[in-house]
Amino acid sequence: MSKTIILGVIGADCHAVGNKILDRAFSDAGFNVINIGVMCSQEEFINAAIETNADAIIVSSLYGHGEIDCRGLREKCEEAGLKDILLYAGGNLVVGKQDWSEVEKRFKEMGFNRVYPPGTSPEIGIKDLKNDLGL
Amino acid sequence: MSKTIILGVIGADCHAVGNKILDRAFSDAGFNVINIGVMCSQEEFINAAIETNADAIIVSSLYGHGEIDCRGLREKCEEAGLKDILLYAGGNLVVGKQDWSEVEKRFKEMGFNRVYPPGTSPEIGIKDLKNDLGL
Amino acid sequence: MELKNKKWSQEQFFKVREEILNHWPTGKDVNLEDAAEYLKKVPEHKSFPAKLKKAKEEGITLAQPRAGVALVEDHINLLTYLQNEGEADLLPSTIDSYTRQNRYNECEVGLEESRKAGRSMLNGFPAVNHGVEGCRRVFEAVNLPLQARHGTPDARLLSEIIHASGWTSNEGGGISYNIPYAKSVSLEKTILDWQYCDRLAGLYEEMGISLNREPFGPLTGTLVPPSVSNAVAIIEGLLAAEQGVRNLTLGYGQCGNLVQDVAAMRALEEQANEYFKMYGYDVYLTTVFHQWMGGFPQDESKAFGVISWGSATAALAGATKVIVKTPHEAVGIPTKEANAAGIKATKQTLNLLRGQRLPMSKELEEEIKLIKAETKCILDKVFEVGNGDLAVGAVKAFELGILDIPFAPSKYNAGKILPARDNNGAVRILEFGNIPFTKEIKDFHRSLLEARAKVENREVGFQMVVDDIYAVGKGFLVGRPNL
Amino acid sequence: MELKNKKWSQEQFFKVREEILNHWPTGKDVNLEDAAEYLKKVPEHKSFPAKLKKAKEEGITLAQPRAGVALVEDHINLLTYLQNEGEADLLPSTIDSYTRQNRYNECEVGLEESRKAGRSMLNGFPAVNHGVEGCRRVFEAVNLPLQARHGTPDARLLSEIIHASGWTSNEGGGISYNIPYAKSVSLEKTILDWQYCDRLAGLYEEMGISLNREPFGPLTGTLVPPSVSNAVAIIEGLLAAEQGVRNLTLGYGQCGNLVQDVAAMRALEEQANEYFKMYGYDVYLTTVFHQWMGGFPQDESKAFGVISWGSATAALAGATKVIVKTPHEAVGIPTKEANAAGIKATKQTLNLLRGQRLPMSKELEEEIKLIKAETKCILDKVFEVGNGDLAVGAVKAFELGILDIPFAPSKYNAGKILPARDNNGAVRILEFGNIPFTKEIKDFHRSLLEARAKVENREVGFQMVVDDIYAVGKGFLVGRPNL
Repeated sequence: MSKTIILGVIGADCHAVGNKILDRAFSDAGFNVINIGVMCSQEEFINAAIETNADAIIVSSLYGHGEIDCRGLREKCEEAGLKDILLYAGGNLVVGKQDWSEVEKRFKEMGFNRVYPPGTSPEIGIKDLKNDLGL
Repeated sequence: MSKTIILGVIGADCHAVGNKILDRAFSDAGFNVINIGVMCSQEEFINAAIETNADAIIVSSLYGHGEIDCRGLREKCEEAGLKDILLYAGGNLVVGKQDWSEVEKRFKEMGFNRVYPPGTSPEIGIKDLKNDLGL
Repeated sequence: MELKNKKWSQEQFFKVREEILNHWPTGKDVNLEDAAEYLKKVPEHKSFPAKLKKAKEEGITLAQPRAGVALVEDHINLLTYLQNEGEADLLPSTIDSYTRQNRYNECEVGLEESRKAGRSMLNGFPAVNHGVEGCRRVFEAVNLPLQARHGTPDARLLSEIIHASGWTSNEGGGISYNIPYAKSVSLEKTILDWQYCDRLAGLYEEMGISLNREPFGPLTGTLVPPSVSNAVAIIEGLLAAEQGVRNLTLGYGQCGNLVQDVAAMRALEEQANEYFKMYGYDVYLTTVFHQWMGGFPQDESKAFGVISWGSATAALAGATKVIVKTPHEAVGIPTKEANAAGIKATKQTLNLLRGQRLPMSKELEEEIKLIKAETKCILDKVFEVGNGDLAVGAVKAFELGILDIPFAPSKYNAGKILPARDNNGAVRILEFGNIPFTKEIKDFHRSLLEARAKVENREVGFQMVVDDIYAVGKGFLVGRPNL
Repeated sequence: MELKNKKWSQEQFFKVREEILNHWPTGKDVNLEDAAEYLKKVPEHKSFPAKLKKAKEEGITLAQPRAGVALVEDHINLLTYLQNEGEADLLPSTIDSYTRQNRYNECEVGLEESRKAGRSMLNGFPAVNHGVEGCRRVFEAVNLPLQARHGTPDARLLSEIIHASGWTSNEGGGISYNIPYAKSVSLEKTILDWQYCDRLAGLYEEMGISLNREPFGPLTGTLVPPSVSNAVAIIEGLLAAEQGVRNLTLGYGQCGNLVQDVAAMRALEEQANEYFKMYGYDVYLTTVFHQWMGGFPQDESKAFGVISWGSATAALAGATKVIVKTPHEAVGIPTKEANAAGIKATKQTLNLLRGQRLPMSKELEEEIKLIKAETKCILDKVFEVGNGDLAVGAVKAFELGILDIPFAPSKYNAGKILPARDNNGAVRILEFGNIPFTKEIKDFHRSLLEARAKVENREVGFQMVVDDIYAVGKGFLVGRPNL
């Protein structure tokens, strides 16, 4: 059975190009992609995940506000009953050029399972997701 | 009375453009320029200085071997009786990008009165020379 | 209010204005008379229109960075650094993304967090929250003309505040700051809201104060065919002119093929002037060229290559100014040093090329002709569906896919056209959706893409598009299958 | 031996060779048969002629750095770094200045001091001192074609050693490695000595081994008018071909005006091929474009701008390869990181421009015509004063100032011509000395310089030349009086 993922760009971020590419790449890899598009609130991610009984939420953030926008997402997922859902984040997550291991650490502490630096090819996320879902 | 300077490019260095520019600039500034051209040995500088009773020797080195080429010039000047002659050096004096203050220090220890980094405008050398010669 | 391409009456404008100035507490400090007096004292070297005019007359290209951080003091430090160390010719204030969504409360949070964290937690300068007082502090601290650069669908309060603060240029437009920047804001609304911003600039113009307006040329910045962005630029220019704007900068984002890029810039300037003349507007037109807006290589040396090539194209195209990228582009918002480095590489290239232009050739002439013909196809249809009203026509044209911007997030965009590069790297169209090109033009695009497909030994298709998007990150313009 | 443009007999060659191999102890390890066997095993991806041919056929431009340090291990580290991190397409070994003067004893001192100091005290790789053994170690450690780049008036022993070590290209020529590199070495001698180097390459060619030879195009690299360097390149190409060289790369150093630079490259390739055909030589010709050889800005970001613009010009000119500068250019010999950075910026620009060429225009066509006409004026006269013998003619032409290279250190150069830029930055001639141009051409140059002088509100004169030399260090191409 095909696994369902929620794909979207969080916050006030309107970068749509990568979103359209990820949509196609994950779809081609056999996932059932629910693409909620750009400028999504945490609630929109969570509602979409509940409605579709999703296996993972893949959050993009390209505009540097990712740290503020993603804070509390894991907690809200748990409150909403999405206990074991996989949370991935990727893009230009923070403002400015920062040490990547620091950024990764902060996002992992916020409850993200996987965190990706800028310019990561979709294939890497797909491989990780298949792995994490035991496919 | 016009002061005489010996101008030349030391060692196996054939960079002629700056030499021609310096010749013109120092001449225009009123100096009697004896330009011995490129690829000059220490002896050629010293012989020219003795012959013309010069007040200063201005050594260019653009090709990075300046440190080897200039070593011992002050001592040879003294042996030849050029006791108080001013020695200036400038150009790309060493191989590679090195801390300038270190380079300057090494050349001053070698007996050079003034040492100039790459890209120095001729006007600066002219001003210093006038100063050092009490003009 | 009914949308029409007609200059707002004073009554209309001031009625809306009253409401706008109450959107956030800083609005109450905006006073039109006081602002006009302040603007009249702006010296020539800090005026956008004056500096652009001088550059155009001398045939030189000015360099302008993007830059903005949360706090006033930090923002001043950043801008003065770019001015003094970076040798920028024009200064920006890039506005943060919350302000762009009018979420001023969230800006407050961002400001608070920035103070605590000791680094900017906002991706730009929240000009509305800082108000006239903060924005004037910035203006007074710098020695160059200052412009707001953002992506704000409803920039009415923002525009009031920045102009009242001596910022003599405002980027944006009802289409260009909606379709690429919003998901579900109606075009009627954003065109009306930008008529307000244009009318505001027009009002100052009537008071003898010249302000510059700059529609955002590159749109999504990703494989946008020149005729599509030129059509939008000309529409926004005409809409602004109707509201009394007299100083306009129209823009275009680098696609990467030299002949196409130069052709696009020349076509844009010539055709826009033709339309202004046709409709009786007296506009002083300058142009802006945006360095590569797509993916950047991670490696900084390679990024310098991309930046410099954009600068060279801007110079050869005779752009009045160029918007500069930085060697940190691939990793996010740059440090001030990286930003300055981008400007310096740009200025060096511009200076070396000063006075040089791409000479006219058969290829350039034909590309200009093609872009103009395509743009006219679109504009004719926009006027037609609007029954002669450009504002109404623009809204309908997006509904019908006559205007259609690739990769835009807005649900008001049809999203049916699909662009791809031809074998020389020029952007062509693979699927036309409802773009009203003639059959001859469509066949020409198709033949160019078929020629590429043949070289690459594959079919014309979506994978070409994906490959083209990833290509520059990998160092190439055309996404060949073997990269 | 009497100088003539005539293929050396085996007897002549081997007689001289015996002496040459005794110039320094490492000479005795050079064995022609052993070398031929070694060269026959060079794989295609490490062969200069093969890689250049592939690039030419695919229409791409290859990037080659300059690099050389004293010790073999350090040199290998440097080259492999430029290969792996810098993504170079072709590798050099820049030879140190003592070797260039055949002062091998001083190289020994430099080697000793380098070992002691832990850093290279030589400005290049002393290939003769390292001998075939050391040079082969370098060749075997890298994965790309390897070329000696130097500036050696008498490179006979050096050429023997590097070719015997698998290095499949050798830069230099009897004129281009004398006049800009020596003070008082006669042209008769250097042309004879380079006939030896060419004959050596020709001998290998006759044994079925293809070696590349590359006359040094930019000469003094400072305001050299294109027709002057093209004339020298064509003469050296013809001299090499006579000795049996079949694979030639002719070069040109960037002057900075796009149309002139592209015209110079096209004129060079077309005209050289015409002369090869006219004189019955079967030569596979490729071209090399040298990025800006004059003063560089100190600032590294600005240097990237200069580097990238050179790369763009190389691509638009369709050069087979480009010689790369580094962001450390203004301060001396670069670190390996800076060297790699220069290559990466170059490659990025080349890749973005892959396949793009400057389209033919009236301006380009006329510039090509002008350069060819000027070059023909010079070459006709060279043949004339040599009574049909090109080697004799070249020597006489320098004596008479028919060939005259600006800013050259050699006393065998007349040094009477004075170049300056026109208002578009193209290099023109201010004082012609004895360059045998027609009156029409001279008047044309003069009119262009007068046009610049008028813009700058000053007289045409030497100060323009000085200003032009300093200009790029200050960021500009044309040395305007107010910089």
